[in-house]
Amino acid sequence: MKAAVIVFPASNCDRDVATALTQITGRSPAMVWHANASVPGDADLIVLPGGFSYGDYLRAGAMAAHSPIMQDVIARAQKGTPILGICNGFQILCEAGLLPGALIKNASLSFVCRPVNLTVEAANTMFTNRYAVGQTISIPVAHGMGNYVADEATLDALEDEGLVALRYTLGDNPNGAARNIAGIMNRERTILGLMPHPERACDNALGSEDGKALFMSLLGALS
Amino acid sequence: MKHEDTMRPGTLEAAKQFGLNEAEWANILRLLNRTPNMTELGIFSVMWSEHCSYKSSRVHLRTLPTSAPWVIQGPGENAGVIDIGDGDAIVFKMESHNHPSFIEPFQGAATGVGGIMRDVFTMGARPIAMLNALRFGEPEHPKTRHLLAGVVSGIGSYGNCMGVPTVGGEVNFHKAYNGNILVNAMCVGLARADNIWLSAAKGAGNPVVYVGSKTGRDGIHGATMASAEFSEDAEEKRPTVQVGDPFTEKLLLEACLELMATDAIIGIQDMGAAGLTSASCEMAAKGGAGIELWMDKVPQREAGMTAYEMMLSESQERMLMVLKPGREAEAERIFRKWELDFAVIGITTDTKRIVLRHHGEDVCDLPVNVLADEAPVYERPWVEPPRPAPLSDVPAPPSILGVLKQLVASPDLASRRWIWEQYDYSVMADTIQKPGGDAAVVRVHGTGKAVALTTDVTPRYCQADPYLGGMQAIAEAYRNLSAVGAKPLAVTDNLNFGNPQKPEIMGQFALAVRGLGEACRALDFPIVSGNVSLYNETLLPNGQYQNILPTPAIGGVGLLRDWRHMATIAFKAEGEAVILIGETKGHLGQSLYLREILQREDGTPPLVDLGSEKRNGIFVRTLIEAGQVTTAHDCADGGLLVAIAEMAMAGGIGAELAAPVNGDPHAYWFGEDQARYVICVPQSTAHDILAQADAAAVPAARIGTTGGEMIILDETNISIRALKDPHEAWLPDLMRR
Amino acid sequence: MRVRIHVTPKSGVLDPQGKAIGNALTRLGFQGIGDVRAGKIIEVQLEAPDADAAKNQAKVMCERLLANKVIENYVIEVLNE
Amino acid sequence: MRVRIHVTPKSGVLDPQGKAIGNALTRLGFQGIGDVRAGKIIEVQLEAPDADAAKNQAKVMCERLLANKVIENYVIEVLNE
Ligand SMILES: Nc1ncnc2c1ncn2[C@@H]1O[C@H](COP(=O)(O)OP(=O)(O)O)[C@@H](O)[C@H]1O
Ligand SMILES: [Mg+2]
Repeated sequence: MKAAVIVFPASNCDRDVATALTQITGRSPAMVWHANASVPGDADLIVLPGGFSYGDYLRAGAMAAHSPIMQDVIARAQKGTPILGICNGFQILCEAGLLPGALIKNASLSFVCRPVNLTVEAANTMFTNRYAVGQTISIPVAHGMGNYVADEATLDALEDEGLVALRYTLGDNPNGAARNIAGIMNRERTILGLMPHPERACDNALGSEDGKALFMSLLGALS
Repeated sequence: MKHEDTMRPGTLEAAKQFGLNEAEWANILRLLNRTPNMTELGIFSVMWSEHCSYKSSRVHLRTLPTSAPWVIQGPGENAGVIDIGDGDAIVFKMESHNHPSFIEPFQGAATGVGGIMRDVFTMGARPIAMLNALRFGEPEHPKTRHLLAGVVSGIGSYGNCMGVPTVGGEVNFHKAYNGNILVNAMCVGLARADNIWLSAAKGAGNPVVYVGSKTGRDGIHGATMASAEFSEDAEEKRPTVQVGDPFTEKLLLEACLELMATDAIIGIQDMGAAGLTSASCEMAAKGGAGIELWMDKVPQREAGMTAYEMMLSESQERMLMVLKPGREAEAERIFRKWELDFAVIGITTDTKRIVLRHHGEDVCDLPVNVLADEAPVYERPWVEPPRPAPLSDVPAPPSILGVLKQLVASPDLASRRWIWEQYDYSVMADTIQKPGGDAAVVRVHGTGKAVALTTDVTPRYCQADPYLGGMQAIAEAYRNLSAVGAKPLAVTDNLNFGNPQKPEIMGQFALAVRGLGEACRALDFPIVSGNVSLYNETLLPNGQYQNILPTPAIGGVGLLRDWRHMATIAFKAEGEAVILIGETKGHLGQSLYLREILQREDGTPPLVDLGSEKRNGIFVRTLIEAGQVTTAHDCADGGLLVAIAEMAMAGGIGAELAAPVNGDPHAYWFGEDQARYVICVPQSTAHDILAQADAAAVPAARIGTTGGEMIILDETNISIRALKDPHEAWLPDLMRR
Repeated sequence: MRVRIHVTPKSGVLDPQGKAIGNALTRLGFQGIGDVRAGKIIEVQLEAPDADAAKNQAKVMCERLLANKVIENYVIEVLNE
Repeated sequence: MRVRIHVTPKSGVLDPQGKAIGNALTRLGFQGIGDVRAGKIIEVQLEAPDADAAKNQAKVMCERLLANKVIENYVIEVLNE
């Protein structure tokens, strides 16, 4: 499995996710600057990392969604290359139209950093096959704009088609997201966007290893 | 000021408006042997301000210990540097942004964070942790909530965007800060010991390069404002507030580190307070060089700026560098890639003068040494502040556990979760002790080592006895580091005091510094960087001045050789022996028990026995290093029972405690004697640990056993829940009001 | 030519900021505060031969970047000609 | 009664958001983009007998909460009467 991590101006979890990928897959990912025209051809996973691309100015992810590299990311998405968007990466995926809906300011209006409990809703995907449906996992969030919104029809469609991958466990929704949504997929289940940071939960010294299974799922599915 | 006006000769009146006094003005005339023009006078006013020249504090700061075998760089550069082995170095410093944060809490605090980060990455270090030491007025004061909310979100917005975890700090509330809050931010960076960058501009004919954001008219005279006391018209000074742009700073960080991987740089310096003026003067002074600046080339945000404005602007996110000749293109490529401004704005010379050329005219021509080395130094008169009377009788409370419940929900002891959950403390994926413990612990990425970080000072002790208070601040930092198992290595300080022209305030300063120095010497804990903030006083409507409590905030850094051997404060298992290390006399003077329960702020603060601090600290750390102890907490504010309650709340496990055989129970449980720790060990090793303590001449006693969901004290008990609910609720409730 | 663009949350879309402002105003003692909406205003200096061209250009900007049509509406105003 | 309040950064005050938007528009290929300023727009439904009273009330709201006078200016518009 060969991952490519896209680095946008003011991405700041690019190194963290690279560390996790290296540790779990045994291969260090390619770090790809956003101004490049294309993702390396041999990449079989594209990761959009967390951070504050363009300072989160205007709307989180809005400007990064128009970065030169995104044309190729969108083209690769259409060809089925798996894409993982974490936090700011999720926001970029929504802004780029690769996932439905939008992420707006947390209901509290404050940034929130803490571990949250998530319920795994879909396990028959390349991102989550090492989890069990209904399993509760603990992964930290750290964001100011993680409040997922979409119109009712879109939300219903996501639910009906089983595209909600992760939900905040009842009572543990840190941002007001509609229907406690923490992570969603596209129809083909090749793209996952999620607000929590699995790369910060791959090491018991940090408080949790519950994020590891996500990367291991991908490793299993892609190699 | 229009261009013509900046070229007019300066006057005594103008000098006074810029914050210089008559003698200083006379001195300028004598040293130059001519009258400076207004641009030159502006530059003098900045370089000779308290903020840049340390004119009131320097004679005292000189007495502080600053060296140790592991110190690579002591005070004098942008930040201090210590060696942590294997070629790794830690670069750190603390700095205040008190006045700007009072005027505009969000931007003031945010730009404070940005400024201290630049100090650290200027030296070639990647910031890996931030801390903040905050003091606000009374919780009920009408401004407090607004200021607290703004400061916290400002700190968070800047640090979070930078992707640097904010891992610790401290917060106090006291009426002395009603009109003058304190916002001290500390940045800790990681560098290679052989890749530290300094600020000296050496050689002649080398390009002087400006990078970062454009220069605007913001914050002109910010440095002189930082050195002027507050009055009711503080609000009039509002336009001097600057707006931070963490996005640009993040790019600047990455671009600087990328350039620092080459050898193109000769010297580099951030433009902080006093911007281009102090950056260029200090670089020239340190390198023994002259600098000629071409002001037309300075990237400008607004049209028609004068050289005076550009030199005094405090626009953020800017750096000045001297490059090796011929390396400009290489450097420019890097900064353009990161979408930053880059301009060659001058050249180093061998004249030892600062020359500014604007529109074809020399608008300033001053000798560097006069600006830098001839700045005034004052031995301000000082008197010892009156000593508090010894404590009179302290009545016993009806219920010890009732007091405990009240204390854990009091302003200075309540949980700070509402604050630190707004900070990204987990980014970089190396924070192995997050806020809430004695010290934060952050791994040195990819190694078995970790650094422990803490900020400490107890202003009420300093007010009662600045000398003891200074010692105690160092001792507490030492203790907090030892309690997680780290070897305390070095300190940064942020000395926040009132008006140094008042002998009593100067006395607080002199004595506190003496106390700091003595403690640092005794504990092998040198001070490698710091910052002084004076004139923290408010003119009250009744014509009186309110000075802040003397607040020498200490930032301590320690090292864990193996982070797998670390202690945290949480009780970890049922049935463990609770052991108290250190001697308990029941000192209640200046305690929180007195202040919160009896509404009294009197008595002398606790004595600090540096020998015991060292012995007990080494003993606890050695046990942790050896893997014999994983639960430890120092006793500080609130005393022994508060420390135990904090351990119980953190672990969700209670304890059964035995009361002392003799002495007053309330003095025993709430006294604030120093040099104490609570540790927990399995029953099976308790006896051995007590024997080890005995052999090391460290007082140690078994005082209880962990277990259950209650704290049980003789015939009384309280559930952890009954403590934790109010402990956690106090701050969110305050902020919701 | 200068255009001013108002970007506001679509009705029906959650507006946490507007809601928080409304609550804060009520807490400050203002009576009878009803619906509060918070949006953005973006002023852009651009080159265009006339107001219509400016408006068209601004429209393209909104569609491509300045507004997110999933959650926002926009209104364009040309400030001077 | 409904008022609309425009809050914009004072001239001379750095507007990082405006700057970033301007750069992004240029990167997207728009030519001749000059100064860009980003601000807030807040619409408040309030109770007032007439437009003047509404405006006065909004003014107090701005001074107390909605605008940060240190770095921002505000303009009030009454939408209907
Ligand atoms: N402003 C702050 N930012 C982040 N963490 C904070 C802040 N204030 C307090 N904390 C954290 O809360 C905990 C308790 O603080 P404090 O009571 O000052 O600790 P101690 O008494 O051990 O010095 C510490 O872990 C500290 O780092
Ligand atoms: Mg402590």
